[in-house]
Amino acid sequence: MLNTWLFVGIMIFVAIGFPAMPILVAAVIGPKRGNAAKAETYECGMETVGETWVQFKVQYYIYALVFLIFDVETVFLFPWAVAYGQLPFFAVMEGVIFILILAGGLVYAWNRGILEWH
Amino acid sequence: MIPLSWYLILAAALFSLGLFGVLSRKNAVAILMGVELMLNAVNINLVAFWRYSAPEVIAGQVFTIIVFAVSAAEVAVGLALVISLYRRRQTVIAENIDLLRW
Amino acid sequence: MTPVQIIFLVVSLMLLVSAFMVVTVRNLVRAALWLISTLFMTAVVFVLLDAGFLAVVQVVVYIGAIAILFIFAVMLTRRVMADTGPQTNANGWWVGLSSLALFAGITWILLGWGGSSADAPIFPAGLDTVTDLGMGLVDPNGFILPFEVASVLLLAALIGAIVVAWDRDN
Amino acid sequence: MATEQLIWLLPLPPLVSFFLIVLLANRNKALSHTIGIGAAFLSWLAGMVVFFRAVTGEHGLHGLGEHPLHSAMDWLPLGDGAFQIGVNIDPLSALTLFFVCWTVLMIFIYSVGYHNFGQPEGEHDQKGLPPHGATVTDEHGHQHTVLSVEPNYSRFFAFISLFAFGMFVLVVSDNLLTLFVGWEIMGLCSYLLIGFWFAKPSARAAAIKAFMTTRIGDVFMLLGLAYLYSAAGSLSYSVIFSPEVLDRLVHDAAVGGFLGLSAAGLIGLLLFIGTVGKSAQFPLHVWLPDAMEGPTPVSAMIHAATMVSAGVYMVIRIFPILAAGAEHGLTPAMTVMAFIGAFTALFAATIAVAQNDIKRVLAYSTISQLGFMIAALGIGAYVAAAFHLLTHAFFKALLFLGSGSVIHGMEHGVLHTGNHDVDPQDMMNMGGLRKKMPVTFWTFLIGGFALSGFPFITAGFWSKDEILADAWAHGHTAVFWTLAIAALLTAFYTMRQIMLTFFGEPRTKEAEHAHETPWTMTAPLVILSVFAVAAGWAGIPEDFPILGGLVANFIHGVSATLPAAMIEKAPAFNVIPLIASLVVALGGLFLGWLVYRKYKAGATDPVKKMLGGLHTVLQNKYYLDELYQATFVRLFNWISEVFTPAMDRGVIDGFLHGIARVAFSLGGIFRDRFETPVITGAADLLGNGVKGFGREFRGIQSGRIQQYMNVVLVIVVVLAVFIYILAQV
Amino acid sequence: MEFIKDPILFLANWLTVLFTGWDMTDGLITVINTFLGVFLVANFGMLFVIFLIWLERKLAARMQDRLGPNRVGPYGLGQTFADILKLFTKEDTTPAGADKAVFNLAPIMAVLSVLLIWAVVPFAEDWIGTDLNVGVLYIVAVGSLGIVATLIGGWSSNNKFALLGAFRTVAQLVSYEVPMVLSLLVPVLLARNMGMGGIVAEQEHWYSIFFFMAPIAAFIFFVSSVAEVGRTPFDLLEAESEIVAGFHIEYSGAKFAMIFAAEFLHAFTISVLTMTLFLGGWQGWGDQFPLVGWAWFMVKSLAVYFLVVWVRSTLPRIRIDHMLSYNWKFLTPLALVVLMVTALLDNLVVAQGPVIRTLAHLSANILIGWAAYAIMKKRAAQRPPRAVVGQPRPVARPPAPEMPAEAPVLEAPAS
Repeated sequence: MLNTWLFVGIMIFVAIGFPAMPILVAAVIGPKRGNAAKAETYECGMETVGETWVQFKVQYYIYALVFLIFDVETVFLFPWAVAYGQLPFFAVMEGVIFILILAGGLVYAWNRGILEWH
Repeated sequence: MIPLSWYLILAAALFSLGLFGVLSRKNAVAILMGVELMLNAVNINLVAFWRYSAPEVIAGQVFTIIVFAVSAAEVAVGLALVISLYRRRQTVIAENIDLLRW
Repeated sequence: MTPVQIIFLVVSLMLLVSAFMVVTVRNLVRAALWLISTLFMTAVVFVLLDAGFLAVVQVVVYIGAIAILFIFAVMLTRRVMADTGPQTNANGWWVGLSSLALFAGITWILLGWGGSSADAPIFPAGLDTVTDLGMGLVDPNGFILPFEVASVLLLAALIGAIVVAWDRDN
Repeated sequence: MATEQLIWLLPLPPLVSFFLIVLLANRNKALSHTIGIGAAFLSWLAGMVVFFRAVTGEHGLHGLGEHPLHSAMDWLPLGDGAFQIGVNIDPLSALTLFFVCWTVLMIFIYSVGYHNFGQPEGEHDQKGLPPHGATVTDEHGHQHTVLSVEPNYSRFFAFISLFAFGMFVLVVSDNLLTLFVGWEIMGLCSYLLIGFWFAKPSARAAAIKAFMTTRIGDVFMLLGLAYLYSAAGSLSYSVIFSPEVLDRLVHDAAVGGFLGLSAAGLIGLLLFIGTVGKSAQFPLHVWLPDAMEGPTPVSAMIHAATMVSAGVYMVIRIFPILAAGAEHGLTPAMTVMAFIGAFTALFAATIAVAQNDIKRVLAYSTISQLGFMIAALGIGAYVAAAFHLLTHAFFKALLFLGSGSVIHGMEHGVLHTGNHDVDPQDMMNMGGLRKKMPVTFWTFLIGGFALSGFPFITAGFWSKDEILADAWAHGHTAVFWTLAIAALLTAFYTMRQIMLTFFGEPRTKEAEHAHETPWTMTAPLVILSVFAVAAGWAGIPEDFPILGGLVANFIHGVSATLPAAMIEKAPAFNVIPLIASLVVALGGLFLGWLVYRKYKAGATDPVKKMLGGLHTVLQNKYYLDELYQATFVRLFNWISEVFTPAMDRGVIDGFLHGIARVAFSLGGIFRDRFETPVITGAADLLGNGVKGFGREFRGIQSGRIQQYMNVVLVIVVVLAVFIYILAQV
Repeated sequence: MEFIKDPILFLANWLTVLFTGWDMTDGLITVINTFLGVFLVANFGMLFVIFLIWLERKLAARMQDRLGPNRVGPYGLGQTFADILKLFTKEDTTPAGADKAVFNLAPIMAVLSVLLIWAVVPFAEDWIGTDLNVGVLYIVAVGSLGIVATLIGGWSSNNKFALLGAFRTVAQLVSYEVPMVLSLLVPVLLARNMGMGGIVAEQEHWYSIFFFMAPIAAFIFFVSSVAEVGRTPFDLLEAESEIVAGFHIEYSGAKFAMIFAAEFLHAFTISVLTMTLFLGGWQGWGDQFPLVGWAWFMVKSLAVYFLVVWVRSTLPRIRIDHMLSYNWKFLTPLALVVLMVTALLDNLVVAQGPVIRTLAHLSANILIGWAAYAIMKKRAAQRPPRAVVGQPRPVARPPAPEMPAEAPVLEAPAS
């Protein structure tokens, strides 16, 4: 069991090392002639106005919310799909009912006009 | 191999940390983060007991998945509450949210 | 000290450190990032417990969705770059003490409990937990009720959260 | 599909439609009633299939008793085994299912017309008030005021869908707990629907009154359920009605030897109190007349056909417990029931005589008819009670819908004349509607005759006759005569109502301009009137002269529901009760006709002339509401006004400040006694300490969640340590 | 010959023998072999990107009737190397007020999230990093790390455009993750298996290839993956015209190179995934030894990749509201329907033998697709035509009809 994950474990380190190495190398060999103007945040050459905090629409949160709910529900569905072979028809129906309830949320959000971009 | 107690102690520590966060943080969002930590501690316990008592009985994993669902629901609604609170009363500091005072 | 034990110790150390940062760090976005690290470490712990599916689900649900939601909420509710000042309320100290006491108490009891030194049974060969999970979830004598209730719960959460967070004016 | 699965699915469509309407369709009127009626139709279909499969099953109806259609599944896993819920169709529930399905479907359809679907929106209609009517301009440019559509149309269908769900759950459930669940769902819906026009203060008050009054009953019922569960270890019919359990219940005494009752007796009484609340028996009947504040379909559905019937259904259902150990005479519980039932029957009938509001008359007649059923059960006439439950559901639903149709027609007249202080519900304002609203008239006539038990044709006659026959046969003479008189009065006030409403000349302009209601309202009337006649034929006693056995007696099969030991065959035919019921029915009707045949507008009500002062007493319902108002309500108000503040200020604060004051005075005394700064300081310290304690004590409730959680944490830790120590020693 | 057929296995065995000769413990040997495997896979990914960048630029250029890079080396093959050299030797600046640690973390996480996917990609028969039994879900999980990378990258660089870009990105990514995951359920359901190896093995015959059984799911997966990568037409995240360059506006030098590489590798990765899940993976004609399988793998994935590039270089960028409603109101419901239909249908037809099964699924999919098309057409017909905002103004004003003779020549009419 663990051996199957060993690869992933090592992969994580390697996959961190791969990008990290060139970044370090670049940091070493790259020129360092920083000045205040360079450190300015880039806004098409204009002076930075105001602070970074931009007005953040609730809409983003709502999308993430719907996504979260769907994500969790699909997590329930994956085992169901894997075990599909051994399932009798009514068990399949249960899964479908599950999906239908899941769809109900989408319909509701649609009705409330959540899905339109404001 | 690893004795069960290691996992349980790990979970206990995580739980205590989460509890500390819940009780001591000012920001409501941070409080919810603490709650997440506590739920994770619970999950670790569940899975550990599943693994150490009877791996062929699936109940432990089912419990864990239900905990996932519950915590997802909790976060969704909790954060929504925090957000609407912020828009109505311009605060997310738990101590200022005391409408139900005597 | 078998390698597995070493791995476990390292992982749990990182887990606890990240958790500690979550509850103490001032900048909330950073706290959320530490939370992500905590959750990831928890996933690794699941792997160590031969619960690969749960580990993956942990990453999908917690890191993929919940953490994102947290970061969004933080950005919605405060000016992220400008959150300084103490983040803990008045009774932070003795709360810390009491939760420390709680931890100590639990640990003490655990060490006292005989079963805690139990060793894991050999993981049954050819045991496919995912399939069993799938079958158990829709088994009428099994967990069909939690299965369907979960979907209703999530539906309720979705609707509730939308109703709470969404008002017409935007 | 297997019948059992069908039974499981039967209640679901209304629930689904409730959620659909509330969540998705609540802005679209047509969609709402399509969903609602569609769901009701599905349930009706399922109900009919179940019913016919049940009665034509391989065991037939009589066999259905021993072999009910039953399936159960584990619900709550308990320590040992699990609490089972399930569905169960035996003759009784099959019968109930039959009329519930029909009435519910009819009322759903009726509501479409009643709430003026298709009419324009009223200009100043607002949600929570009955529609005031809309002004339209016809092609000639004339302004007309027409009925306007109900503003909360969708909400209404959502609510009655939920209600229907509750009723179906109650009927098909195989144990008392799920029955109670359905019961409470209906209680909620009753509250919501009586207060449907929540902007009317009277409706609000009525809703609260209904809810509270039925609560009283429900609390006792819950107690009864708990006791029954603890005594029998289950709530499934199959278990609690099994002979050995009943035997046990009979033979061990009630807790604390309460009134020397047996356990069965006490349980029976407690459950019966639930029925007293639900189906409005004396003294908890007060809510039902006020419930007429709701829309008429609600009155018809909840307060005539289904919900109040549910009370009777429940008490019929638990009859084995009530009758357990009745070998020697009646059990105490049954005696109580016989008394209350008979009394209510007569009492409500007398009140009904003096009412002028068309719906209130029907409300009181409902109470009185329910009294008939309770009384019938009280004297052990199980079948007769069930029979009357069936017939009454049909003709009372018919009557209510008819009255609704009449009111609707009158409202039309009111809108036409524009004179809004004419009460469209007052029978004194009606008259001569016979020609205006023919369909309503004929159906109402049938319903009225059924109610008053017009011989040989109508359903009411057969069921009432059976009750009287049983009463006579078992020699409960008092009950017999009481019910007979009640029946007489019933016939009288029914005829009075019909005469006042439909005969004679229109007594107001409004009555002249009343006219027939749309087909969505009249069609249900017609269908129901068929049942109001035909339902009776199912229960003609076999040994009845000539008519007996023409139609197979279906009703007696219901007795098969009972445990075999309790089944007793229908009493032999006896001529006296027959004559009695003939006399009371015809006599009452004749009297009514005689008195009201030439009643003119403005003339005082003949009944008033006859009864004089008594009439006012009756019209004010024996001043019972005033009595309750003066006693209970005042009492509780007084308690809440006097005690609670006293509790707060007097006791708690007084305690703290008192201590403070004592401390102060002590300090003062000391200071006076010996001028020593030490003592003074001590006293002040003490005083301030106590005052501070008071402040802190009050400050505990800070509304800060984290503080509360702190407290919880501390308590948990302390308890844990405590328990741990206990475990050690 | 053995070597030619399966060099990997050959080398692995040889190494094992060698190490045992140096009497190492088995565990250590496993670790070393695994490490080498990881190194191989990672290198394949990272180095292949260099070729991909060149390929994409060439293809895009050809499609847009340009030449593309052709100076450095033959066919401009060296162009990418030159770019890399340039990027690495550039100074990388960190904006003032940035959260430095997080700022550096973001590109690393970006690469990490893409590279980790390759751990479960089956290159050929038993050429697979590790055949996790939760492979598909693993891919989803790892992909979600990329979202976090984007978010923290945008946040940490203390730049409002970056933050805005990050929000948009995440909104798009999370939105399109829903239909993607739902469509992933279909092959899992058909294969009754979540492991990538298992899913490929299930599609051994031409008629059991999932593309024939679930074309719609394949389509949904492809589209939503393209959106996940955030390339045209879904590249609102770096809509230069609106938010300067998206979340990585502040990145320069090597870090930018890493983000860039991650994007390109991701683009290839999704074509590999589409190919593996729906087009039968490494399976193909010819006798099956891993090298042939690998060849098939490359051919098929490059074909899909060509499609990706094609889409990118032809379609315009869509508006954000279109992007969202296309996802929520078209892809997601469609995915739900397809999932339900497949679930119900397969249980009925699986007993009828593979060909019937495929046909049944195919026809069902065609039916659904047709229905969806009809509905969309109806909705489009209902939508009112968009109001014309303003008349297009000619840049050059036509000469005035008659010009006064004494008008000074130099004074042109002020335009």
